[in-house]
Amino acid sequence: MTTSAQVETAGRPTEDRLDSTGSRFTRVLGVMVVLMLVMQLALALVISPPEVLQGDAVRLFYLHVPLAIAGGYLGVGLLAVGSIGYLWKRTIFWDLLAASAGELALMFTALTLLTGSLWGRPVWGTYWEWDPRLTLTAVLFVLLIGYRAMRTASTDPHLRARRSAVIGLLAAADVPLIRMSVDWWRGLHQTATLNPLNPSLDGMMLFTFFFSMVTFTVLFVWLLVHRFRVAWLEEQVADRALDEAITQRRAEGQETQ
Amino acid sequence: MWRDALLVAGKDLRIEARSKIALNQIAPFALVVLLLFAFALDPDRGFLQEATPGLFWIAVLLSTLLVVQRSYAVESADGGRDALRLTGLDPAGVFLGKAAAVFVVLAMLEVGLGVGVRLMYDTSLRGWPVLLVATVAATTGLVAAGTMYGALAAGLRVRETLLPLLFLPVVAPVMIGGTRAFAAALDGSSGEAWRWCGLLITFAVAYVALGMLLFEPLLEDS
Amino acid sequence: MWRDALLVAGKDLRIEARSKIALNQIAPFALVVLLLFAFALDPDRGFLQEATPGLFWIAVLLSTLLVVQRSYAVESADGGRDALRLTGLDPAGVFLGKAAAVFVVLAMLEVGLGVGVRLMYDTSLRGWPVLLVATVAATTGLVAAGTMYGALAAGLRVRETLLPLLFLPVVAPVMIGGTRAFAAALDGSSGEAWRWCGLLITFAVAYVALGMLLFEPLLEDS
Amino acid sequence: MEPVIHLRDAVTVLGRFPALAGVDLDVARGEIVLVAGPNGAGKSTLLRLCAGLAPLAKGTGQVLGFDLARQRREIRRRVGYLGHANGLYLDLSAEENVRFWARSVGAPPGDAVATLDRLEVASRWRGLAVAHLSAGQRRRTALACLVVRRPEIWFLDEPHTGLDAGSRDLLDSLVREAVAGGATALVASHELDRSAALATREIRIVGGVAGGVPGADERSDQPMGEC
Amino acid sequence: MEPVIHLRDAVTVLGRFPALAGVDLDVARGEIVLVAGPNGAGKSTLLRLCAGLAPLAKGTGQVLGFDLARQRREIRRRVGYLGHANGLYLDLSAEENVRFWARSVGAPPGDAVATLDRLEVASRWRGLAVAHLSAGQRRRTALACLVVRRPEIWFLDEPHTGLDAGSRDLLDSLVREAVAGGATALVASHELDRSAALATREIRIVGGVAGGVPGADERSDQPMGEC
Ligand code: HEM
Ligand SMILES: Nc1ncnc2c1ncn2[C@@H]1O[C@H](COP(=O)(O)OP(=O)(O)OP(=O)(O)O)[C@@H](O)[C@H]1O
Ligand SMILES: Nc1ncnc2c1ncn2[C@@H]1O[C@H](COP(=O)(O)OP(=O)(O)OP(=O)(O)O)[C@@H](O)[C@H]1O
Ligand SMILES: [Mg+2]
Ligand SMILES: [Mg+2]
Repeated sequence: MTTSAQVETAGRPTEDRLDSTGSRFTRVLGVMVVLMLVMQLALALVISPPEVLQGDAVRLFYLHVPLAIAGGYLGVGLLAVGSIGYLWKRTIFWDLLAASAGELALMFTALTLLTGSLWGRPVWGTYWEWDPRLTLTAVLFVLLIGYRAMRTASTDPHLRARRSAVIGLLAAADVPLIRMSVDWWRGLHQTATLNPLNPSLDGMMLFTFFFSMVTFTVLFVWLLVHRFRVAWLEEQVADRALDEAITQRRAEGQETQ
Repeated sequence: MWRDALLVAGKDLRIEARSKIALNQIAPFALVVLLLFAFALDPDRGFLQEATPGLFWIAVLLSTLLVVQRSYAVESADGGRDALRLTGLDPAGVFLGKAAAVFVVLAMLEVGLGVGVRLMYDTSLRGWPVLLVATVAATTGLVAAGTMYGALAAGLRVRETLLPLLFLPVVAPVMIGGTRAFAAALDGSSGEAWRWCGLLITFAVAYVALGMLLFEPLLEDS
Repeated sequence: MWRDALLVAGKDLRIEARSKIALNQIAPFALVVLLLFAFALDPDRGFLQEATPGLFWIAVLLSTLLVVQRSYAVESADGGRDALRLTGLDPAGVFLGKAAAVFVVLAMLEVGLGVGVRLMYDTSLRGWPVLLVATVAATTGLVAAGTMYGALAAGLRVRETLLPLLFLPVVAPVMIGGTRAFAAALDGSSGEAWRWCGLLITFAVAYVALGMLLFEPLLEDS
Repeated sequence: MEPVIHLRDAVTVLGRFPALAGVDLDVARGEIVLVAGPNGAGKSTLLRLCAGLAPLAKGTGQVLGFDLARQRREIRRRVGYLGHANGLYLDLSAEENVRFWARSVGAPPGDAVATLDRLEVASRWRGLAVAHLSAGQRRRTALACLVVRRPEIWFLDEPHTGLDAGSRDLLDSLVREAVAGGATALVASHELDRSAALATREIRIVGGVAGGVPGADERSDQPMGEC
Repeated sequence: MEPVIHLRDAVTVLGRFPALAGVDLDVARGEIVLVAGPNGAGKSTLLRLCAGLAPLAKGTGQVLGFDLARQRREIRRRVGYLGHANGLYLDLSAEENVRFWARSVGAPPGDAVATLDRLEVASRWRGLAVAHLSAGQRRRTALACLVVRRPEIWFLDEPHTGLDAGSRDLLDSLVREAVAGGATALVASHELDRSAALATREIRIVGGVAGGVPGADERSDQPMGEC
């Protein structure tokens, strides 16, 4: 295994520094994320009032919904964008974007399921219900697992990129279904509350909610940038390892002659 | 494209006619699934009748999996999995051809299964036009999705296990749609049944289109 | 015999550790099956809770099928399906070894699945000792039967489709026994549960014995 | 005249391994090129690259004037490739396999039968499922599938494998005929004496790069050197 | 001395076809027998029969003193067979494959490494999954799996297939060594010149029956005849 330090001394100039996945921008972003998370927790757990019907259980709202939206829309959306980009341009950049987004989407979806279940216990009296939105979210979770399974199924980067792009694209089709499911099937799950004109949300709650949304979006972006850069650097290391390997491979011939 | 599709479909059906896998093995398998699940899910007839559409579609789904698996197994049985790529046939044609062959096999299977269900669970076939439309649409969707995911898994050493994993969640909507459409039709509420048919047709059209578009990169790769 | 069994089991587990099929593909597949059935069988909770044991065992059953398929696919992946015969290992040992490897994989899977069921269907785990015994016995039976039928189907070009057909009917008793034992245990009637365990244990012992006896002619044939 | 195969610094990566590490190659129409080299040198990969089956990771390449990176389907439909594996449909008979390939290029139906006759596919096993054929019979069937397409370039990867003496001679004459008719052939082989007699030029692949003619050291290992 | 292989009127039926139609054969310890004959003659079937892999439908046969009809397992554990297919575990590395075969006969662990060294399995691909190896590298691995078992009879079905010049020589010397150490070998091959140099005796199979030495007509087809 070539470490990043060795690669750097190998002396090929690039604009990327190889000793960290951060940059000024991401560090600032990181500090921001931490601060925002602290504030968000304060807002969600302490400052905002309990709800009339749900009591303190409503506090999961500020966790659950942003997670669902960041994972489902942002994550899967970028997965779809990356997949289309790859199929169109055939460059590794898009593949890595899709891969990073897919991985984070998997994580966020898992957390959505978890927070949703935890919320469901006090509110619906059950952890799980075969409600369309819940089920389709579980399906999305499995689709994302399938996406990852494909990524581990082959070591050939091109084959993997092509096939997982197709899978990513097809998996993304589940998200509109999740969105529409509450309207089409009328299960247990809330229909859209994200209506600015909705008067049922009191001012502090509304603010907390929007703040949570922003926080989790920024968190997602921050994680994505890092995940992507890790993948990108891995790719570059592999690229340099390839140059190295080509040299070695050529030397194979010299030895035998 | 149509010529290529015909060629591929003809080849696949000929192989099927030779080996008679669908008849001798997959059809009995589907029946076994019906029976077995009836066992597992409480042998209480009253409930079973309600669950009949679900069981029918589960049996069809698992059979589709086997038919698709077989359809790609014949491509790489002799070690080389390059044949279809080497022929230089039109990818959309290859997709349509393979899907058509799978469809034919599956349609025959469904007829047999339908008769089986009819006899075993004593279901009446009210509202058959909507049943027919729902069946054709759902089958088309299953077949198109199956053919695509079959190609996605083909050639990987892990294909036997990867295919079900990829395929089953994707066709969940077909399962729901098919089950609900059947249930509604058998209940006599054909209006609702037609609405579910709409979903099934949308799915089928979407997947056929996607397949024709996306099959190229799948055949392309090495 | 034991040495041979160890050798074969070690080899199979090493291949599994290399390819991580069970973890990456079969486990998610089992989850998908759970989800899918929940769809197909009407999302009515009252019934689902009753059907939980059945669903658990159906998922285990289908996973067993995949694990067994995979276990024999690795034997003939490289064209030759003679390796195990050529080694001259003791057939009973080969049987035990392959079965042990499948058992290990399946046991891990069941733990995962059990947790999944526990969460998804909100089942409480009353009477866990009998549950544990029933699970081990049923799994042993499934694995022993699967390993035998896998060998029967192995090497035939039609194995993907033949195996399910042969295997599913044979393990119907395990399905019933497992389901009933679970249902009884969860209902709190552990007396009945133990009686079903008896059936499962009988089946397991019978199939392990049969496997050790009959594996010789299975390996033998050309 | 423009070369039918033109590679510059072509790299093919399998997994993460550069099976081809920068190959330069020009082949003119009508040549029969023997590709020699030790095991694992990259001969098969080179043939697969040129046939549009393996990806081009770096460098440039044209085959029959088509770009190897972007127009692989155009290339594939014009070339024939016989690999280590035969890639036949085991449930179909030899004849049906050949018919399928014939129809894939729109060849007239008579061609299939003519090719089978030419390759001396005996009527006893012409209709037998390929699964039941012997190694050499399969190889001959695979060869017939290639011949019936009348490809412009023949990529033959150890084509003599499994063939008996008569079929080997037949294969050589088939290649010579095709080349006389305007085709080109690349033959990877370890049976250097037989292949050298067939080839008009030899290249040697070692460590994923193309060298010149094979060194004398390898030839002397052959029984021919001793006779 | 009792022959290690003794067949009388042996018939093997594959499907409904008598691939061997009454073979008489005696092989003494220490012989290297070349089995020649055209494609589909029954060479592979003969080797599989003697290795205890194909069934004996009629006639009688003993191998190493064990009956071919009833004691096939005893035979199998004492012989080595290299077929057209390699039968390796694709997910395991070359080294792990060899270790598995070594342990199957209870050979000491050091043997596996020694054999790999002997077969010049380079360390680059020794630990690589067999799925990623080239045709010749796989063949060498399969050969190592055979060698490590120290079988009493070596059944080699076209063993030179895919091997490069160096490995071919290595294979020949391995066979000679083994035979010097008390083993026996049956080699089916179409590379008559190379194999004839190795063999101490030749038999010819045509149409499922064993004839005498090969006719001169076939040999003259080889380039060697021309030199
Ligand atoms: C395991 C259980 C749950 C899952 C898988 C789940 C899933 C989701 C998903 C995917 C979304 C985003 C969909 C979208 O906005 O289009 C969402 C939003 C939401 N969820 Fe849940 N949820 C679960 C439980 C709950 C519970 C128990 C509640 C409260 C009673 C709840 C309330 C909400 C609300 C209010 C939204 C925002 C709706 C909107 O603005 O569109 N969820 N959930
Ligand atoms: N995924 C991979 N990882 C590492 N190395 C690989 C991978 N795939 C292929 N290789 C290597 O690439 C080379 C492929 O060579 P190729 O099959 O072209 O050889 P060849 O010249 O045809 O050899 P042979 O004469 O044995 O057929 C081999 O050395 C093989 O070990
Ligand atoms: N099921 C079957 N039905 C009819 N014929 C069969 C069947 N199985 C095998 N055969 C025939 O039996 C013969 C098997 O021969 P075998 O494989 O031993 O040939 P071989 O001498 O090794 O040939 P090669 O040199 O091509 O490897 C072939 O002619 C084949 O066509
Ligand atoms: Mg090669
Ligand atoms: Mg043979």
